[in-house]
Amino acid sequence: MTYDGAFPFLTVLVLLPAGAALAVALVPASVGARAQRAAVYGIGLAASLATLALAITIAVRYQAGNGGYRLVSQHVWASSLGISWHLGVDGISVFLVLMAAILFPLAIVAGKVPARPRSFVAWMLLLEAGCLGSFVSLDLILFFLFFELTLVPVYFVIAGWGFSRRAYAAIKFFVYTFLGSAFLLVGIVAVAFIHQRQTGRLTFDLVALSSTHLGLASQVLLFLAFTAAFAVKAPIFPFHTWSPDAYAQSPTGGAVILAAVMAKMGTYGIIRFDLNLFPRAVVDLAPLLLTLGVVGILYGAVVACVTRDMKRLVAFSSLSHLGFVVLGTFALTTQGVTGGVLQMVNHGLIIAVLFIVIGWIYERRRTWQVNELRGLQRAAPVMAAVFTVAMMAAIGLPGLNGFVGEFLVLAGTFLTHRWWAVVATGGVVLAALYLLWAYQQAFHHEPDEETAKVRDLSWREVAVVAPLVALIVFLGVYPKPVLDRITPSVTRLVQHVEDSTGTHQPAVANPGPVRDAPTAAPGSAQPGRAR
Amino acid sequence: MTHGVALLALTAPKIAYLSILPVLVMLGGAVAVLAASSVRRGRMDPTTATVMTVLTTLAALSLSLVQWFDVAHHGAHVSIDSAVVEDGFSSLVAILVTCAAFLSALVADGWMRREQATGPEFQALMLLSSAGAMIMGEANDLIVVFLGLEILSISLYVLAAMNARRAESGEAALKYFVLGAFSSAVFLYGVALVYGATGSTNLPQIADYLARNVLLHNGLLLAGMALLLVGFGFKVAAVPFHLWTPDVYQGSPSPATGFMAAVAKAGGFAALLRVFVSSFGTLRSDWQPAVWVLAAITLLLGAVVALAQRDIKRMLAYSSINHAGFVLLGLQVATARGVEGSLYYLFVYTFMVIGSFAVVTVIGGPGDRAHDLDRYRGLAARRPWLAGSLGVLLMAQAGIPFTTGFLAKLEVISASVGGRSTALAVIAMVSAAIAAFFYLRVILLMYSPAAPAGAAASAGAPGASPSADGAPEGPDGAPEPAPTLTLLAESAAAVEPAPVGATTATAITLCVVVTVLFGLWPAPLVDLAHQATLLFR
Amino acid sequence: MSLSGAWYLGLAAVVFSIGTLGLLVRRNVLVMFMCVELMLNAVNLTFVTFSRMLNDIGGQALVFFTLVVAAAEVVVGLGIVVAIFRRRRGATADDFHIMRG
Amino acid sequence: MLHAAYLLPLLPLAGFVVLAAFGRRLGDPWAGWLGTATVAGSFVVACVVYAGLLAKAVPQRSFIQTLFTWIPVGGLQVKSALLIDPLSMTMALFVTGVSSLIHLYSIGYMKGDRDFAKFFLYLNLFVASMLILVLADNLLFTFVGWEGVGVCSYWLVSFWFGRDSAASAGKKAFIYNRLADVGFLIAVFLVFSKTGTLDYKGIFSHLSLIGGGTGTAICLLLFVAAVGKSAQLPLFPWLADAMEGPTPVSALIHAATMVTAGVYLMCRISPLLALSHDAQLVVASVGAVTAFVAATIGCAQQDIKKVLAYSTVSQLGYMFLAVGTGAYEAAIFLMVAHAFFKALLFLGAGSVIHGLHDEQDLKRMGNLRRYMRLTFVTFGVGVLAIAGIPPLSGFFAKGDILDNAFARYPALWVLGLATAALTAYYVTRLMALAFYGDDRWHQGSAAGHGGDAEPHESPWVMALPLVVLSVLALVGGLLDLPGHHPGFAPLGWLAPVFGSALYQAHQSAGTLWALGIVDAAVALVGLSVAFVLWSRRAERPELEPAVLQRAYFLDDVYDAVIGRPGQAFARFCATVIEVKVIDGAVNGLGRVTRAAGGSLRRVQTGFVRQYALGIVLGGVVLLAWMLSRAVS
Repeated sequence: MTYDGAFPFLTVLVLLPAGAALAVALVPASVGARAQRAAVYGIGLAASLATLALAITIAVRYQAGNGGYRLVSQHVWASSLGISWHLGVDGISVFLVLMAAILFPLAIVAGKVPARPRSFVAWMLLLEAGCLGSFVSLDLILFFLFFELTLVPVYFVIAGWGFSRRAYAAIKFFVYTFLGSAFLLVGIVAVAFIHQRQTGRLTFDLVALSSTHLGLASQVLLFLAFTAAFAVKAPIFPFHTWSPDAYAQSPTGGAVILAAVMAKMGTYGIIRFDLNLFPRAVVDLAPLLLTLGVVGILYGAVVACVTRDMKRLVAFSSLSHLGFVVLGTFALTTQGVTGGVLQMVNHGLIIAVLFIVIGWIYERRRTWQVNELRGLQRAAPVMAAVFTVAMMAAIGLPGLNGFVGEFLVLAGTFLTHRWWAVVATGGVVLAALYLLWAYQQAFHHEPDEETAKVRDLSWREVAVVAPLVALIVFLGVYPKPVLDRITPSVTRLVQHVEDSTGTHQPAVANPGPVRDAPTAAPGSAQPGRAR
Repeated sequence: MTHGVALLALTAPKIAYLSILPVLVMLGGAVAVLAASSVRRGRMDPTTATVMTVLTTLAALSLSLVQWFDVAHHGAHVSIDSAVVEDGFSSLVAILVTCAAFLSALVADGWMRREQATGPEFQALMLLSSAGAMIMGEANDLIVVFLGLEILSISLYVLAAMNARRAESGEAALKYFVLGAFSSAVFLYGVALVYGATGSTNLPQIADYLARNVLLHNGLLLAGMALLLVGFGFKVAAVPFHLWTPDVYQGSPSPATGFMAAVAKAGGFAALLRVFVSSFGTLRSDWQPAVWVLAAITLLLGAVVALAQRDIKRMLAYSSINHAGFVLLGLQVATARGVEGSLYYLFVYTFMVIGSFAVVTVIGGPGDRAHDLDRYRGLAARRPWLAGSLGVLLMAQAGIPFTTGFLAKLEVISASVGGRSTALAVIAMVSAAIAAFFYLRVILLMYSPAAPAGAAASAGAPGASPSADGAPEGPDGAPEPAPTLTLLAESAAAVEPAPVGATTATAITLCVVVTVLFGLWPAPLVDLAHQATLLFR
Repeated sequence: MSLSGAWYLGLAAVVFSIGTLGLLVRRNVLVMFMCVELMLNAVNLTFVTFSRMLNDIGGQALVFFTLVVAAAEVVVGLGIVVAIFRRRRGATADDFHIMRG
Repeated sequence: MLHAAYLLPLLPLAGFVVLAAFGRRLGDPWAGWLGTATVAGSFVVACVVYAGLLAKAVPQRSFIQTLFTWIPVGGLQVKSALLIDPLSMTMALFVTGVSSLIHLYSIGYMKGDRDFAKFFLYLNLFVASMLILVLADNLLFTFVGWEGVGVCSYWLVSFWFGRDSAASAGKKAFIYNRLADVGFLIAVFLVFSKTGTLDYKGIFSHLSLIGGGTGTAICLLLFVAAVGKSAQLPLFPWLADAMEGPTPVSALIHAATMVTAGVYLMCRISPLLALSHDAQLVVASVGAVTAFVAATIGCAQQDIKKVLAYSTVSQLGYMFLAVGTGAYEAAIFLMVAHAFFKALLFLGAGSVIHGLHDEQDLKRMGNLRRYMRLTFVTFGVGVLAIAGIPPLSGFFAKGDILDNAFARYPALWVLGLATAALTAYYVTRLMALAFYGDDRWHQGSAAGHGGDAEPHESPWVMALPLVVLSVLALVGGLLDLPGHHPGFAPLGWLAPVFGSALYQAHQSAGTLWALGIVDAAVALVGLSVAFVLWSRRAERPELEPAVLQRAYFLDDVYDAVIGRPGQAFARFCATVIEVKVIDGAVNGLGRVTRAAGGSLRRVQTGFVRQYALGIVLGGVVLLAWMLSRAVS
């Protein structure tokens, strides 16, 4: 682990949006509503774009190498508590950071809020700080801080700009996730103390803690404690019931971030912490989690098939898609985990587009009930095209990003847990079933007279989704630069699990040493070009 | 049984005045305030009383700090024939209590102006009971603990009754008094039994005695401990000795409630920790399970019953019970880390709770009556700053990251887990999640559309046109006005009468600042608590 | 034959219990105060007994503290009662239950 | 020359991109011309590469062109690369050729459609995907094309999405294909887990790693995918509905190219298939049975396009029969020939429909030979070709297949022969109903088309392809004269691709002649019977039983067995499990907690003496517990 980079990229990455949030909050109301709105959105956009630029720089500077942590910055924060400000990225987190950084500016401008723009933008920026922070934290408590911090802005965004049942949704979301985190906190502390008993040093540093020796029993317990929080956050079946309410009730911007970024904090947590800290338990409980993943895939899809509310439908579809991430993660093969990580990014991009478009449909028709919409494609072909691309990516059409992730996950799972993979593949069919059904209902037929008046996407709106669509296609056609950076870290992680459990993935999955050290260098400019 | 003889030789005990100086200053301040009021004609106006109190508390605070550094340099030492001890622990408690008194004085000032209350009693009593709490903090002898307890309590009984206009106030005072007197009798009986069993009321001597000989019949001692626990449990509002708390909190004048919640808990826990951890430490295996159960039910009941409250003062009372449960976590493990955690928790809780009740005082309005939760609907539109502050303080109590509240929970949780009481830690966190629900409910109320009066105002908020996107559709599909949810003032909504006085504003601001600042920059306070425990004698 | 200390302790315990019981069963606030006094005195008796048994004068000294505190308590208690009863006539402890739940 | 191969998919793709960007501005007809030009361009490229391949010596006629690494993860290294060998080039040739003709035809057919540009957009994307499908050098890259053509067919079938039926038909086609693709994916996983690679060359060099059982499994899984794509039993219902699409689409996708992808896949994995006789038997029988069943259905259809659709299914059945018998060349031969005459028939039907202003019901046609001579002639050629009348292409193609079947699975041969008769029957019926008898089109049509207007011949852009295709259908037989001369007979050169020998080769010349005569005879019988029956009368209900018209009620069966129960189950999950059980548990927990708070608060009676009691009780319990620990 090297302290490279004199410039503390990650620290700035986290603090920049937070500072911007403060700045936005301090814009006086006295300047008048219009000027205030302009100023607020100006600052918000500038800050989030600056963050994006920083994130791109990080992604470009990131050299896979042996897959260790990069751009590490470590400072004492509360010594007697053993908490340190320890940030770093590796292949697993770098693209999640990038995705989040890309989505926030879009989320801020995609759904302009009617009232009190200042609070909205401020909350969103704070949320960005929280999300980025939890993706780059290498200290468990620090991670927990950011992980919990995100609840507050989301809570306020849902409760403040949400729809009719926002209060219920907001509190349900908050308390449910808070309850999950309760176990996480106790688990974190427990790990730290077991480590302290062994080494006499109290620390919450992930790198240090992953060398802790834990008995199987304690591993299982701690694993469950950690996973409780992550399963609720992701959400993983059957801990998902907050998500349809939260997604459906929150405004576009909130829904995008909730589904695209925050959901990943759950699955990311599993990969980053469970696999690092409790390999034994992970291996032993893999069948359980795999089953939950598969059930989630099928169940989410089945329920989506009869859901008339488009936002809820997308919520269930995302339950289904996150099932793939879980599946890949607990397959514990290079392909599976890599696919899982990639799938997180893909799902983020796809679902963002879906929610943004649904938001625009609502702006135009004041509804997102599929059976109240007809023939949108005739009235708004461009919107239909955008939706179609995202939909096909979600269905897993080769050539779009969704397929690469799902294929890797399934292929990787098939190596170690054949039948789970086979059943999960069935989910692929169902995805087509409900999405095409919804599309036919809302976009096909001849439009009714209200829909006929609907205007197509404006240039501003096209500009908002264009980058996402471009990424969806790019990652589908040429995922190599991304995969080349993810794989080494994943291989390292899988290696860690295997070393500490004595298990081995099939030879075909990863014959010999990682072979991409040379290929990474030429590809290193790729993400820069990609964005 | 020979050490009793030593007492017969009448040698005046050596007195290290620095140890008791803060207490003396507080007592002196109280007397001075009373004297000042008696020498002047007519009732005394709040300003003088407040100024004197503030000066007194600041003086005591600085002296406590001096004490702190004295301890840091020369180490802890006892004084007055080891009746009181001066160590980091006691100094920190003194600092805490003086801060609480200082803040409460500011809050009380605003309250008195609004109620046109005059006279020095409020401040004087506050100073007295603070002195009591400080005594409990530095008491090194069960009897001194008892004295401190009584000085603390008796003043509080009267403080509870201070609002002569409200019947609740009187009722609260009566209940508090009857039960308080009862519990101190029980406590005293406990002291007697311990004395009987160990032959001394002096904490170090008890500790030595228990360390040196194994009791053949420890029933007496255990009974004594049980009774002491009852007495302390009453003071710190641990279930099932909490029953007085909601009524008293609700009935007392709001500033008094805040003060009570902070200082009574601080004093009670200070003595409780010292007695049980340092003196009865050797018997921990006997009392730990009991405390385990106490803590568990305290945590859960506090959180659960609070859900059902409509009156914010009652709600905060139950939440304070929940917090007491958290502090008990630190006691239960009976380790240095546990004591540290409890201390830190008490310290930061002081600011949270006084701040919260300061806001409640303001919202309570003339007569200090309006404490129904509905009063908080749409508060953010009318009083953005107040709502914001209360929001922060409640979030902190819920344990949201980057506030002291979170660190406090983390401290005690770590202590508990470190002491292998993981199950208790889990219960605590679950109770915290439950508690989060009612804190959020208040916040939601504050930030949801205002009651009809305020609704008109918030509808005029910029861009809140019902047709605009994001404007939620009501159950009937008709768009309802977007709720006013803000960090700060967004809409120039109708401002309530009775603006926040400068003093109260200062107090609230201080509380919020401390809560957030040391949440972001935990090192100082955490180390303080850490030091205090290292210097724990 | 001379009574052993245990008898005194027993007596004290009984008195203490009587006080407790009285507090529980009697409605009249003043009587309840008396019961508290009873309990305190039981404690005093205990202290004295122990100081005799332990042959330690300190115990008897403690009694003085107790007496003083008891006196102070009564003063405050009566004050409160007076303050309340100025408003309402002949109330009993059970009449005070505006606040509940 | 071979290195130009990458242009094959690239040109149509470029066309797609340009159309996506500027299609609207180009508009009618220039968008169409652009699309046609790009596809024609890739046809030229195909010819060039073909020539390049021919120039090489027989063993070296295989060449891999790597474009870029697609998915590199650990041991899984998937490249996007093109495999240029006789098989893929044959496919590429006829795909690009037929496509360019149909593009041309569409310029006329789609004239004035409001989404004219979008039509060619999809069509170009389809051609690109199809070329990727046939040229890919590994299973996964093939799958890209496989899915690409699937989604294009979805878009094109539901092209007129204003019509509910069209939208549903497109969806149905896509779903059926996805269903089958599960087999494809699982097969891919299986192959990877066994061999660690996905390129065909790699797989075939690791055949030893694939045990018999696994081999069969892989073949059958891929066959499942093929069944879906090529509309075989039991997954063929989607093809008939797919006729909702514009006729050129039916001609290109649902007759000439996409539906043959399944056959191509089976031929592509022939070395694998050769390992497993069980798999071969399954493939052959499914093919034969499908051929027969579809043919029977074809005999009773009223919609001109539906007849052709079922005939396509039937012909594809033949091809699988061939694959199953190891006669891969015969399969490819029929595929190519079929591409010619079926495209011809569809385009002819299209021109009829066009001429009759979107009338598709055979019962409302008749006597068109007077009005549409050119269509009549060309259509006739197609009919004779598919009916298998020597010396047209159909005769030779079908002949090869039946010969092999006769040699390998005699039972299936019988079935095939019966199918041949039926084929001749239903196409002739079609011919008769459309072009003979008395004109029935101006009996007021229910659909309310302008039925009374005179039928008119189509413009030259539509006529030209008809002519070209009819010529190809005529001379197509030359592609594979009995007895190969690898140098000369263009299809003979496929031999090196397919390891397994042809059973037909072991037959004596006499047998072959005999079989040939039988085929011809059967065809003539079917033809004449149909002509006698249908050229005068249009109504023979006894010959059109509902069971055939409704395609053996397969749709209803699926709906009853899968559709409705599935719906019910889903609704059960959404309304009961989700709401009552899972969310119910969550909310229930909350409700219980609050209820607990509500009841516990009642302990707080407000009576001070009860509080005291509480303290006492608490104290007593505490005391008791402490004393219980007392040693004494």
